[in-house]
Amino acid sequence: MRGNTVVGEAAIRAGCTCYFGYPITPQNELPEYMSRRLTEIEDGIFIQSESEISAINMVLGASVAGARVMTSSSSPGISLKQEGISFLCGDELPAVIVNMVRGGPGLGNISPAQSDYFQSTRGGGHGDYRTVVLAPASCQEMADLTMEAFDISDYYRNPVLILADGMLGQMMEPVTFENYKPRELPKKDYIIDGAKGRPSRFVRSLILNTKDMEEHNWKLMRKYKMITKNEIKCDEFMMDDAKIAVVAYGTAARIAKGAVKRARKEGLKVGLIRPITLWPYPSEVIKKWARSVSLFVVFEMSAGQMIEDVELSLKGSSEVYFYGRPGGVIPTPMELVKIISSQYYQKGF
Amino acid sequence: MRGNTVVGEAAIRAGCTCYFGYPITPQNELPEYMSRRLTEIEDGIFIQSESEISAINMVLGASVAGARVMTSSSSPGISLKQEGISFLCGDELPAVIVNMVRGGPGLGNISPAQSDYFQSTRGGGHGDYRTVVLAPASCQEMADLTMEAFDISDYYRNPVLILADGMLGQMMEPVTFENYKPRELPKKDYIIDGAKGRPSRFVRSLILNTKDMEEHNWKLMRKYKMITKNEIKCDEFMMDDAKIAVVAYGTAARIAKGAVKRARKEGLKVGLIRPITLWPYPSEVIKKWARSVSLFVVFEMSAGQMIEDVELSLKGSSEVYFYGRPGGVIPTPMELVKIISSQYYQKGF
Amino acid sequence: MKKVYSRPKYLKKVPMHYCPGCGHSIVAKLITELVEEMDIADRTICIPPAGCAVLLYNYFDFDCVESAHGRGGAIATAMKRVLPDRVIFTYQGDGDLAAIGTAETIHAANRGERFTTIFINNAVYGMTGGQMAPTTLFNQKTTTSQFGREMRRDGAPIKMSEMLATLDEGVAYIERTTVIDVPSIKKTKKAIKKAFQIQMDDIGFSLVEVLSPCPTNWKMNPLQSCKWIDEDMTKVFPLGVIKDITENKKVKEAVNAD
Amino acid sequence: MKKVYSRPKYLKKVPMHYCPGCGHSIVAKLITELVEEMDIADRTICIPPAGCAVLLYNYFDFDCVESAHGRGGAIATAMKRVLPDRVIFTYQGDGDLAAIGTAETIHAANRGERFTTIFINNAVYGMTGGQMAPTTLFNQKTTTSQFGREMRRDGAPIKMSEMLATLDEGVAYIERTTVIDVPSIKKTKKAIKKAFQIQMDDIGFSLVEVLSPCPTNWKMNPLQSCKWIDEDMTKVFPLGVIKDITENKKVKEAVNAD
Amino acid sequence: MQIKTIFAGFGGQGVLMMGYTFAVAAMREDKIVTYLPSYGAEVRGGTANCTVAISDEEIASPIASSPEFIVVMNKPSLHSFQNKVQTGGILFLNSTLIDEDPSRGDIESIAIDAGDMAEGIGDARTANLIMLGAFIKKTNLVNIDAAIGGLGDIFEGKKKVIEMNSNALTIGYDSLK
Amino acid sequence: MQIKTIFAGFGGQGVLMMGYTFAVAAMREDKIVTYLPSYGAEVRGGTANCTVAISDEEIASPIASSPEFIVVMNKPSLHSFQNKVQTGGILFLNSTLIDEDPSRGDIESIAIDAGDMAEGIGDARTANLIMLGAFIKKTNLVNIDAAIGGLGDIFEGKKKVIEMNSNALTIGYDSLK
Amino acid sequence: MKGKIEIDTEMCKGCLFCIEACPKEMIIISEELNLKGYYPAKVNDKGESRCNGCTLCAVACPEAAIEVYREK
Amino acid sequence: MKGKIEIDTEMCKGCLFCIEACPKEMIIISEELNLKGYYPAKVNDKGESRCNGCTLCAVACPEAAIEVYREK
Ligand SMILES: Cc1ncc(C[n+]2csc(CCOP(=O)(O)OP(=O)(O)O)c2C)c(N)n1
Ligand SMILES: Cc1ncc(C[n+]2csc(CCOP(=O)(O)OP(=O)(O)O)c2C)c(N)n1
Ligand code: SF4
Ligand code: SF4
Ligand code: SF4
Ligand code: SF4
Ligand code: SF4
Ligand code: SF4
Ligand SMILES: [Mg+2]
Ligand SMILES: [Mg+2]
Repeated sequence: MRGNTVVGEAAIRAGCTCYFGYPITPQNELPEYMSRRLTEIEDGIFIQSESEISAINMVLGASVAGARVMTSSSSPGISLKQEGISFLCGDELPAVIVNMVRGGPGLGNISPAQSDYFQSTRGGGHGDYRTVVLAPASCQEMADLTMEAFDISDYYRNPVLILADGMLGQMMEPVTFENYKPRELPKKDYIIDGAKGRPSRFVRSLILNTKDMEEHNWKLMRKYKMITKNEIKCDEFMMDDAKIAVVAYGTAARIAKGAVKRARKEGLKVGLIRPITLWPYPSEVIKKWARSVSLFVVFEMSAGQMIEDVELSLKGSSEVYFYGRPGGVIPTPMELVKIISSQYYQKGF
Repeated sequence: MRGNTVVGEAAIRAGCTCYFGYPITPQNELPEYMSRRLTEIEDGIFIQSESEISAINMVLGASVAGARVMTSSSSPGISLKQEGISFLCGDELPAVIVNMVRGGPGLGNISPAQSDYFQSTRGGGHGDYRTVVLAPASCQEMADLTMEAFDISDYYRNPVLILADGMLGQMMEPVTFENYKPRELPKKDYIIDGAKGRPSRFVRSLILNTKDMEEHNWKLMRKYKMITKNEIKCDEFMMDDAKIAVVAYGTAARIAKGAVKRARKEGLKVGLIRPITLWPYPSEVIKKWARSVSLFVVFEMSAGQMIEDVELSLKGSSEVYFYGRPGGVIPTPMELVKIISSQYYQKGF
Repeated sequence: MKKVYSRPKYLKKVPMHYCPGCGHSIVAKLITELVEEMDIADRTICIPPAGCAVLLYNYFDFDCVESAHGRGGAIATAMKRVLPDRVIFTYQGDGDLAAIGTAETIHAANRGERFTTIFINNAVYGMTGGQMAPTTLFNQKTTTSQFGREMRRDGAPIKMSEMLATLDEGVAYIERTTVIDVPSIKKTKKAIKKAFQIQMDDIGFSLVEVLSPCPTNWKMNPLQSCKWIDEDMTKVFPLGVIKDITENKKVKEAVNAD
Repeated sequence: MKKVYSRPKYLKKVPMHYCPGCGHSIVAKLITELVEEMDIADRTICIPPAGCAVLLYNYFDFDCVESAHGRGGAIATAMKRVLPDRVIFTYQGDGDLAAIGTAETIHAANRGERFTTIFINNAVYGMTGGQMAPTTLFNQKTTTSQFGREMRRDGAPIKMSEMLATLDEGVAYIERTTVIDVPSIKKTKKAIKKAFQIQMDDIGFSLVEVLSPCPTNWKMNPLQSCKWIDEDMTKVFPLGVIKDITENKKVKEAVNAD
Repeated sequence: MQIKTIFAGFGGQGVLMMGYTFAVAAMREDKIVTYLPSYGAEVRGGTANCTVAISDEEIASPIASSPEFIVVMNKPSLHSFQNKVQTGGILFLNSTLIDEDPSRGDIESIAIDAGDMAEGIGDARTANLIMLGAFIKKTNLVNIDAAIGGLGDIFEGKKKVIEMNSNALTIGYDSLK
Repeated sequence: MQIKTIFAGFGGQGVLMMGYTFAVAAMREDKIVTYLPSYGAEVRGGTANCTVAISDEEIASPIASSPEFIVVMNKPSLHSFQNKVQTGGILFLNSTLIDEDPSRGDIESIAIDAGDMAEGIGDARTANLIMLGAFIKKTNLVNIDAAIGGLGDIFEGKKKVIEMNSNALTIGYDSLK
Repeated sequence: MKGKIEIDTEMCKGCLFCIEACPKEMIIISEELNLKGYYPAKVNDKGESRCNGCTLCAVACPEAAIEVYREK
Repeated sequence: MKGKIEIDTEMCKGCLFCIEACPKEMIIISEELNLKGYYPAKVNDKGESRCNGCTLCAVACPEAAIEVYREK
């Protein structure tokens, strides 16, 4: 199965019954898969919406009605969903949103890129809100994280973003769906399904009284703090004696891993820190290694976005070097090895 | 004149001939003013578009045709413009975009807020891009910065965002439009107006070849570096002997200034750093004061966004304290004075 | 004496924020009357718009979900598909439905989604202070058409109902009414009832357009507003049934069959 | 011997990326023929869509501006207002125009913007690999309607041209043509010429809808595709003039007057 | 010197116009002024209010958490705002609609029968400027002529309105000794 | 051990299917496999290619900057890809459409007349699997039976297609000794 | 048939719709402002009650401020 | 009237439209693939040329791959 299809199948197995989306490369196999697969599911609902804006609002509708729901798109389409994502956060509604990032800005191209990091982690929409951002680096992780995304989303009543790219979406690797351990989730006592046997209620994000609005915002912040406490995921590879740590996620992390292995073969003490959650960011992990690592090489398929989170984690306690390739270029492990070793010798390790 | 009207009049005086927008509180006086004022201008064009998305694409059309053009909205409407803003940046087209920020997320409320800072400075759209972000704190600055925004935008061929809020938009203060010194600007040799007497050309952001796309991205980055070098604006107030520096912009900075004055009356050595450009951020100014200032109190009408830029500027070289009020609450100078003085004594200054 | 008219059961006992004589208040009242009469309060869901009616959930004593400006059609689509046996309606202004929500409205209607849309046409953006709406009449002055709407700059008042009626079988029922006097109020109520019935009978998309006074932004008093609707607005937006496929024999039979 | 047909002057001498038999190529060729014949290359501006035609600027030797998916109508509106004496046209697919761009299209048309839209209806999302389009026929199989489009799930094929024709005087001319053989190609050319003329005469919005083969996504060979248009597609989307206000006497006189 | 005043009432009483007229008058006297209407615009009904600050130097915040003066035109406004005014400040109330006294003893309160006086001159809607006239007389923050002159700018050309309103200002001004 | 192969040709030659069949075969042999088609999808025409990596351990990057093997089905692909293959690697070319030899001396090159052989068995479209059969014989990366077995998974139910393709695989396999 | 109405004057916004609707001219506008600042409608208590409980006023009232009673 | 056509075989994508359009059956499909991998159209050079330069083939050709010549 290709990455895109893996995400679809994982969603279905996690109990997703609704998909709404609008075609865009490089993620079309996902809606195409869902369009077929959801006809096989009882209560399965698939709509190819008239736009991404419509899709994200359908997501809101299905979510508030109590269904597990997913949408997916790629960069320009995700930009169009920003208002809706802000509403989902304001309304505290769960949803899983997949972004198969492509080269930008504008129409850009359809090659793998990581230049929507800011948009994803800082909220491209308006207001103080956060979405959980998961960055898989393999088909297996696409499966695992997609399934977990639904649970995280339901548990905290907050949208979860899955950030990948065309390479992960197109790639085929063996996958099992058996890793999923469903969480215990609170009852959905907020959903809007008609006031049968209970008082009427409503869901809204408009709060005219500024004091109440402020309290709502602080409530969200408390929730985000809780998520930060509980949900951080990060992978460490060959870090124990590392003098240089490469920090990379997703596709870039795969490449970085290859580079680290080769560099190790050349005797360089290099390791890899791979954030799996981009928000909440594994700042503590980064900070922890500042004691033994002398240089953090941030490697992104962008002009430099995650580097801010690395610097915010380190607060000057270690040096940071950036290597990035924006615009859809897929760097090779070898070019990264070159960067690493030149830094390695320059610093005189 | 109210702030909103000041922006409109300033735009007209700076040679803006096109306005496209969709109503949203608290900025309606601006389109309303433009709808009348642009009928008085030769070639004046006003369209109330069918949506914010349409508006931002009309902006693109007018800009690529060579006109000075403006749009305005407030938080949810600005979220809808993110795809278009990404296109403007990718196409390298000038435009002035006004965001009268309101409380969020979602529908939120119409009170003054500063919670769109991330969206504005990190790019809420997709891809590696930046918009210049100007944050006026008075009607006079609304006039001055609006006029300058057009020049900056044309000079660098990049959209400029004016970030204010309902308070600044509703407020009336005496204003002069005489401060404006037009810059010398390069000829618009990129515009699309028919291939008369020249080879045909086109404007686009789609670059399928990833190497070319990468080069386009690096070109943008070089431009952004130039903007960072040339365009940073920051106001410093009573900083000379300050032990505590309040960092605040826009409406919050006005309040902070009041607070600083009062605190000074109580003998506290407090100053104010007021970034006027939020991107590029006046990091050097902040860093410069780290030597003499022991605590930076970041004060925002949000749950904490600009604080990241302060921390990125300081890189651990000084302590940072955050005080924020999200959701449209307008804090009073007195409450900030309390925060300042409690910090002041706690730190034993 | 017996009480023969009392405040509708599902209209919460709080003052509404609408201006005096606002058509929104009348329609809100009608809807709660209907929900009571049809005994569907426990399965009715309203999706209020961004617009003057944004706070409807404060008045309706049944479930409501806020929508982003113009997106009611998309939200209702998904809700109704997830909850096919609920009575779901969007409540939308002319800015909401005919400007920013154009695509959502047309495509939901075209898919024949089984929800109802109550479309309040007051020829103006009420909530934001009286800007030109897609339905503003020619020469009508608004804050963004200060010398009156003109074809060349602003285009023509859009007849959404007529446009929607051109869509295929998905669109079952469209009627335009008003609320300027007791007979027209009663007609409106009947139309909304029919629209609800049509979704309950699983026939298709239904919409009732209500020409509705906005005295504040029209700068008229309430009675003048009603007169203006009667004399000017109905010329451009004629009242009556615009589409009704239940008049079609086959549908009639199918409906009567169950 | 004299050359009686050569590659059009404003069609750059590069191979187009379209699939064999794609209608986009034919229309691109026709447009360049017209631009040459009407001698307007120095004032023509094309706004290509996101869609298979996204690269049109590589083929047209006159000015072009890329658009975000669906937003051609908004971009053209502003460009034409800024540059009223240029000949401006959007070139849009069915996904671009009838799905994501629904609102932009309808409102530009309703304002009577003086540009032309070439609407390539191939009943499918070509560029993204053959998903269902708003114009996909009932029972037509696409990658997102793998068992065929059905009313209940997907709605009906939308007739945008007919819908746009209901708009007021802003919409001057709408014709539906195809490019499946030489006579139909010639008719299409004539229609586009008329549309351009109408904007040059400042009459209103003009649109030519072209039923266009997409052999790749229809999984047919080019000739089969033409046959399918002829036999199936034109049943749902009948060819011919859908609206033409220049037939209206008053407009005719006004136009002839200058 | 920096003085802040809140003007409050219900929509339709012209409280924004009252504050605005005052702000314009102050500007005519070359004071630094901020005028800040409240944010009711996106929802109908309820109360309306605005804050005017006048000063000789830059005004930090146009918001008044404890203004020197408050002018209230109806009862709900009295209740919402009376606690805000500074100790030693002055509360102006429209006694036509307010039959209560403020519940605080540390402030001065001045009752003007503006509604009735307005009816007296034949236009109930001028109560706002009658109130403002009295306010100006008492506070002496601006010259009454500056206020009257300002009306010309505000209602440019509308002679009758200007006349009616300047009349109202004068009557209010003269109503206090 | 980690081996990467690029399969390239023009759209319609079934190069993606060729790579996919190979990948499925490798998976059936419990290898770790990545299959990565190229990103041509949003624009029509031009060349198509895919990369298959097979390994005993986790595969870092599914992209091949210098693959061990390259299979090219037409001339433009030969030109684009021949420089990528590793020194000592093997280039497989469809000699029916490629009348050139690779310009490099440091690699082995194997010509298979796949197009003609396919015409020979009556379906020009099977050139891809004929090529794959030969590729498998030469490289011995997977067992030919795994590849044939995999066809069953790929074309589930479509008996005739399976038969035709397994026939093609065998013919290709047997064409090299 | 005899009727009676009750108007909730604090709910009333003085739109005059009820007055327009009543065939018996049983409703007039009050001279006292209500708390919200409107002149509310009130029953015309001068002279004999002609109200027949037809509910027209209540149907017309946007605020649902009128309740109607009728003798059976 | 006599005519002649020239087909740019590298531009041609083998859609067959010209063949369908030609009333004189003057165009056939080639057996040689072109560089892009299509079997392009070519002039039927067997027998006498019946081409009359009517341009129908060229009008039908999506790739503008055909040029037509005619004796006046
Ligand atoms: C995305 C977005 N744009 C704009 C607004 C501001 N806004 C709120 S309601 C409204 C329109 C109100 O007009 P209408 O839909 O006709 O409703 P009415 O108030 O007249 O009943 C607008 C533009 C918003 N809330 N969100
Ligand atoms: C915002 C956005 N959404 C989606 C896409 C992906 N996309 C590109 S073209 C297209 C539609 C193509 O279909 P159509 O408009 O019918 O044109 P065709 O290719 O059939 O000519 C889509 C969905 C995009 N580029 N931008
Ligand atoms: S502004 Fe108009 S629509 Fe809104 S509440 Fe007032 S009268 Fe009603
Ligand atoms: S996919 Fe269809 S529309 Fe696109 S180029 Fe190919 S044939 Fe033409
Ligand atoms: S019930 Fe009828 S008669 Fe009585 S007051 Fe109302 S409208 Fe008049
Ligand atoms: S109709 Fe209702 S709100 Fe209007 S005046 Fe009569 S009682 Fe008051
Ligand atoms: S010009 Fe006419 S006769 Fe000659 S090849 Fe073309 S179509 Fe045939
Ligand atoms: S019409 Fe053109 S592209 Fe098609 S086969 Fe003939 S020459 Fe080739
Ligand atoms: Mg309205
Ligand atoms: Mg299409």
